[in-house]
Amino acid sequence: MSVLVNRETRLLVQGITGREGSFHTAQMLEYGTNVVAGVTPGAAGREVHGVPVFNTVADAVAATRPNVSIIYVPAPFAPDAIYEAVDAGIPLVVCITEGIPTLEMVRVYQYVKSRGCRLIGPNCPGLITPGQAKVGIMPGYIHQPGPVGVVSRSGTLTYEVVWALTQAGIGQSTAVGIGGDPIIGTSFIDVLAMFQEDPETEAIVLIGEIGGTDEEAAAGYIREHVTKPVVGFIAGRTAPPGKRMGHAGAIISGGQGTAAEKIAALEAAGVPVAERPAQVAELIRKALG
Amino acid sequence: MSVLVNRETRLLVQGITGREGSFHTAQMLEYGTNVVAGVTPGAAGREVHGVPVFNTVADAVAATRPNVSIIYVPAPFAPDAIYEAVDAGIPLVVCITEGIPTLEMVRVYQYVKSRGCRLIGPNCPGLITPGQAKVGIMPGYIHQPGPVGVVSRSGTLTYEVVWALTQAGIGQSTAVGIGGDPIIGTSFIDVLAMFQEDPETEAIVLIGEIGGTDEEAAAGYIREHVTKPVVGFIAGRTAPPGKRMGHAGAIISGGQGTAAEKIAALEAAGVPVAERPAQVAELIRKALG
Amino acid sequence: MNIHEYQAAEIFSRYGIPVNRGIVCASPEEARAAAQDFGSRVVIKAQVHVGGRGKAGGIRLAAGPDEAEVAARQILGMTIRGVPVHRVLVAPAIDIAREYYLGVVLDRASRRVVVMASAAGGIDIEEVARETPEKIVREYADPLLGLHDYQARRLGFALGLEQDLVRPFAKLARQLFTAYMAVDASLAEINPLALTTDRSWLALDSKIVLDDNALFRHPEHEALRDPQAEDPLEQEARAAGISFVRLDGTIGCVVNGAGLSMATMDAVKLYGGAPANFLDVGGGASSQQVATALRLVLSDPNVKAVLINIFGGITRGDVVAEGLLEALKTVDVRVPLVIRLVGTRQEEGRRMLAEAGLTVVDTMEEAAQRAVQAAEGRETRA
Amino acid sequence: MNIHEYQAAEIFSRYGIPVNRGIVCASPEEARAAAQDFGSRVVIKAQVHVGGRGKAGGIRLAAGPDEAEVAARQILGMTIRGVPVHRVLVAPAIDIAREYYLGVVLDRASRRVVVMASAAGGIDIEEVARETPEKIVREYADPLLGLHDYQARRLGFALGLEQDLVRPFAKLARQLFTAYMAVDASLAEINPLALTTDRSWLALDSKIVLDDNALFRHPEHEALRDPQAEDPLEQEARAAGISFVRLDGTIGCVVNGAGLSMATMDAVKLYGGAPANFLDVGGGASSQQVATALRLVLSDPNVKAVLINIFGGITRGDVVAEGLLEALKTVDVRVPLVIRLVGTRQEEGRRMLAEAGLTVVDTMEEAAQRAVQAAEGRETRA
Repeated sequence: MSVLVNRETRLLVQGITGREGSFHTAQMLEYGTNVVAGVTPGAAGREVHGVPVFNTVADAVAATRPNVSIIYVPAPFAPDAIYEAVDAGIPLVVCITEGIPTLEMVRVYQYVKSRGCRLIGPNCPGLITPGQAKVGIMPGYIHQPGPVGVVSRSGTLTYEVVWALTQAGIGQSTAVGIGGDPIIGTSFIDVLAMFQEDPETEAIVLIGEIGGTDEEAAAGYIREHVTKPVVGFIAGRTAPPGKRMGHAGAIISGGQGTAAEKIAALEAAGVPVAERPAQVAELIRKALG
Repeated sequence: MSVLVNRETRLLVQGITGREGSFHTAQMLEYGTNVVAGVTPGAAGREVHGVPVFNTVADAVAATRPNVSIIYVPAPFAPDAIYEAVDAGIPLVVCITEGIPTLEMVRVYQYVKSRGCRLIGPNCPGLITPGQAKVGIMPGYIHQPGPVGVVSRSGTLTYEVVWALTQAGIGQSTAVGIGGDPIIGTSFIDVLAMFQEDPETEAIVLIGEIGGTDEEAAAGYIREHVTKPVVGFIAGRTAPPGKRMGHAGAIISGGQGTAAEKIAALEAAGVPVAERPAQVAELIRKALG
Repeated sequence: MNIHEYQAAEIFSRYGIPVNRGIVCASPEEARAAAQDFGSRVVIKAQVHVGGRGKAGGIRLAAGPDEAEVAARQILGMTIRGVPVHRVLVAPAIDIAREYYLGVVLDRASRRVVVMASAAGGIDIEEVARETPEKIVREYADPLLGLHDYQARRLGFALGLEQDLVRPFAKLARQLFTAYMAVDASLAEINPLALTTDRSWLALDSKIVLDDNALFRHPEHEALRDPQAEDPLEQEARAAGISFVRLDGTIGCVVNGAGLSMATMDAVKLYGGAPANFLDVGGGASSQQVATALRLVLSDPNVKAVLINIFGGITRGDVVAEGLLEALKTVDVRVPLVIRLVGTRQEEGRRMLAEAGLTVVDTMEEAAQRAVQAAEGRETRA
Repeated sequence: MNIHEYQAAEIFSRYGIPVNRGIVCASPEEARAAAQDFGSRVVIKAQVHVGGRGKAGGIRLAAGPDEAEVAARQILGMTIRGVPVHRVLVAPAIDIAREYYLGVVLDRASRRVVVMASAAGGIDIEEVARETPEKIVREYADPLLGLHDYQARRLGFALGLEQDLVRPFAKLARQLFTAYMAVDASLAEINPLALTTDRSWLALDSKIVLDDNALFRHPEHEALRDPQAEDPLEQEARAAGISFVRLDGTIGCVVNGAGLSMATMDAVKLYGGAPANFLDVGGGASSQQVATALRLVLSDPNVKAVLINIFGGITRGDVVAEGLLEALKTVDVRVPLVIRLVGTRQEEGRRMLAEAGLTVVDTMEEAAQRAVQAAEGRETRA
């Protein structure tokens, strides 16, 4: 089962002829992802690692019927790429791009939602269902199939946790990087709901960080709706307020978004929160019994 | 039964302290319409013909639970009044105002639709269910309850036709003026569908005019979906192309929107089209057998 | 509201659209001087608010100042579809590789703004739409977000443009869309849009129609109005808040309501007459407005009879009658007058009019028939 | 990006917001002259990018030029929350009837922009939000249509303003919202917003924080940056495309990824140390970037040990090691270095580093522990 991506995934790569797009297309193909098409305006007729390139998403959809799109397009053009994918009817859009203006995302978020599509990201590593489909920029080999769903606002920190799980012999159903921006298309709650529904997911890892109140909202959701064991990790216990810690969304502002609050909320919802990434594996092992 | 408004209608009047708003509130009350509240920013606490006035639609909704709003607000402020009504959750908004910029209505139309509300107008006389509720500016006494649904893009021309029906002893279930602007919230088709569903409506009068292709679309809809007899009237057989005939929407442009085309489309759908307003009553009598 | 080509070009250029800027000339001498300035072949174009000026001979090419003067003199002496030419635009002739069409217009059926493009540029786009609709490509702008960049590019791809032309074309489409929205247009059109021999884009003809309903929020647009290009009666009507369109019949119409006004015109035609105008006095129908309306209608020398058709509506019949009588005091009615008055207190109103010696009839049909007869001289003023 | 009060006031005033315009002064003498110009009581305010300047004594009232000079001298000699004051704003003192708060900010939870107002103006709004949240009224702007007029009015009604004040207040709220959207702010705030004794509105303090992600489309905002107000190391890092935040510990951190960087800092703390910085070298982690990062971290004299934590990810371990070795050639490493390297080809990478005599550890936890020990002098560079 898994969630969002799997063997049925037919992937479109927007920005496929760019440096990043081309490199990761190769990586995703190597992992076994079914990359069916790419789009770069003006590059129709070319091939990138054997994948046909189209001028427009509409053309790519007509010719290859993708059901997921991944976007490697620079920030100034990424919102347009999202609109193009959504307007072409692609139900799941993954935006890797970092640095999209926040007020642009206010519009994009509303638009995508109104069309009934799902956006993952932006500023995220993508998602992977180990052994089936890698739709992102994470290193594939650190993952292994298994019962743990991972959802995270971070990139390399997710790899760290996944790697700890894998090294402890614990595989993952799907690992979803939801992104580090203040406004992201898919929240913890959305993914928690999917993991709760997914019969192959037996436990869930939630990796949060300072900024915003999404972890608190997730804690509330877990208390009400999630019966599977959840283990948390929150980065940024030592982060000072008012300073952006790399991610546009990782900032304690207006007295909100501290790690302490988030940890307290999760623990109050019965979610053990690891102090170190490696401890996540220990807690998950305990949870899985 | 009837459609859209009836004895259950609880009406809010936006712009109630204005000249038009106040005058027509009195007229609607006199007809027996249940006017529960009015809104004029800054006029809270006042009463207009015994109707309590509020500063905001939200306040009016909280206090009086209206289910229909009618807007008598000058064109520059009318879109905002529509947004306010829709955001306050009022399911049916009737906008009498003439002269709203067309591109403003492009936005309003989309917004109202996305919120699942219904807008009648703008630039319309409103609607009436004879003997139950008058939500508009039409003279009440020319109507009488009966089996004929009337839908029209016009104002006084509708009165003319309704008067002809009433004088011929044929009453109306509901008469809906959908408005004379290029973009209106409710189309012929929407109202045709309601009349087709309404058990009290036995025949339908459709009053169109030059401009646009809504009559042609209505003809197509009638052919497919309307089993009740429909009689048509189209104003503007003698109108020259390229000239706006009063209504912003009544203009033959780009070779489209002539009366001849509309009449042909309706007749092809089996709808007899009257040559004179009074003839509508004769054709309806024939249709009702 | 129609504006002239040169005004539209000025607006387009404000939004970054490359236009073939010319010089507006009101005399052959000015045209000669303009041609001299450009020092090249020039094109001389009539500035009128009607289409089809090309076919009518309102566009001429001139090799130099002498030819420009001659051409301008001819065009300035023309009347195109009844509209006299008061100004010409003199612009450099351009070396064109291909001609395209690019336009933005409201699509009423979808309630959206549509951007249309065609490789069949330079000719009547309505004809293209009728005869070979597949030659027009369209993108519907999002009502709230506008025209997406990808849509603008898609237009270029759909036209089959070479790769290097797609982005500049898309930029142009976005600029035209932006201009359309910013000025509250109901039409913005570049036809032809030239691809020049040096592979750049240039608007050779610019057209904008402004949304009358939006003029209130663009007071600067009032300055674009050309009084010479408008019917003086229509101008006067607008100033009085009356909708008026002059036609070429003999029966003047004064009606309240646009739909009823059209229906009244149609009834006149149905009974063998010809309406002299469309006229909607509006909702209030005050005595002053009725008076103005009557004066407007009567100032047309073709008018042989006047038909007044008022459906009182909320307005009471006696008030309307009062207004009419008031109006008649100030207007010299030189032709037969047929009045039809219905509405609240119609009896009182009719009695007042009858007492003043005016013909009042029951139905619109009867009124139309009487007016037609009156215009034919078969009946005189009651 | 933070900008100064006087810059924010200038932006606000461009959008029609009435602001209490002052004069920016860099010396007591300039402040005296400014006070002289105004010829009234003046207020002298420190221009620093930190909050709480009022409580810190950074805002003073002066009755005339003499007092202004004295006050300015004192403020210009201050350091507020570690930030030295280089400029003051001298503005006329205003006769205030009441003080309000008006702000626009992104509400992350609803993914919308929210306009907030409060009658409890002039004081710390975060405190109001915590202690008496009912004193703040909010309107959430439509993501696509913006703040509706009715919402702006509703704010005024909800504040309990007298009828005649509601419309002017609503206008101000719309203007602030427009300014917020136009400059791509993440915060725009007027606090206090004064209702003057003559019943007009005036922004007494203006604050704008700009969205860093949107700076690329506002090149004009670069000029608003105050190099004096920023940590020079953070400036250098930004120029190199590195995310860097200086902290006050002793263990320098060089990490790839923001989340991992924070987790690394947390691990350092967990094992009894204190991080000297947050540092994310970014995705590429080229040798040049690693070198710059190392240099940045080492230029902090407090740093007693450096912890490098790289999760290779797509980047191969051997490439990272090569980059590190390359970087070490150009950087003088004066403190112990602890390296943790994982990822594709980690074995090759580690071998290369070990051969160069560098300590390479397996896990992040071990690396943090080692770094803490090294900073305490319990272990030297391998």
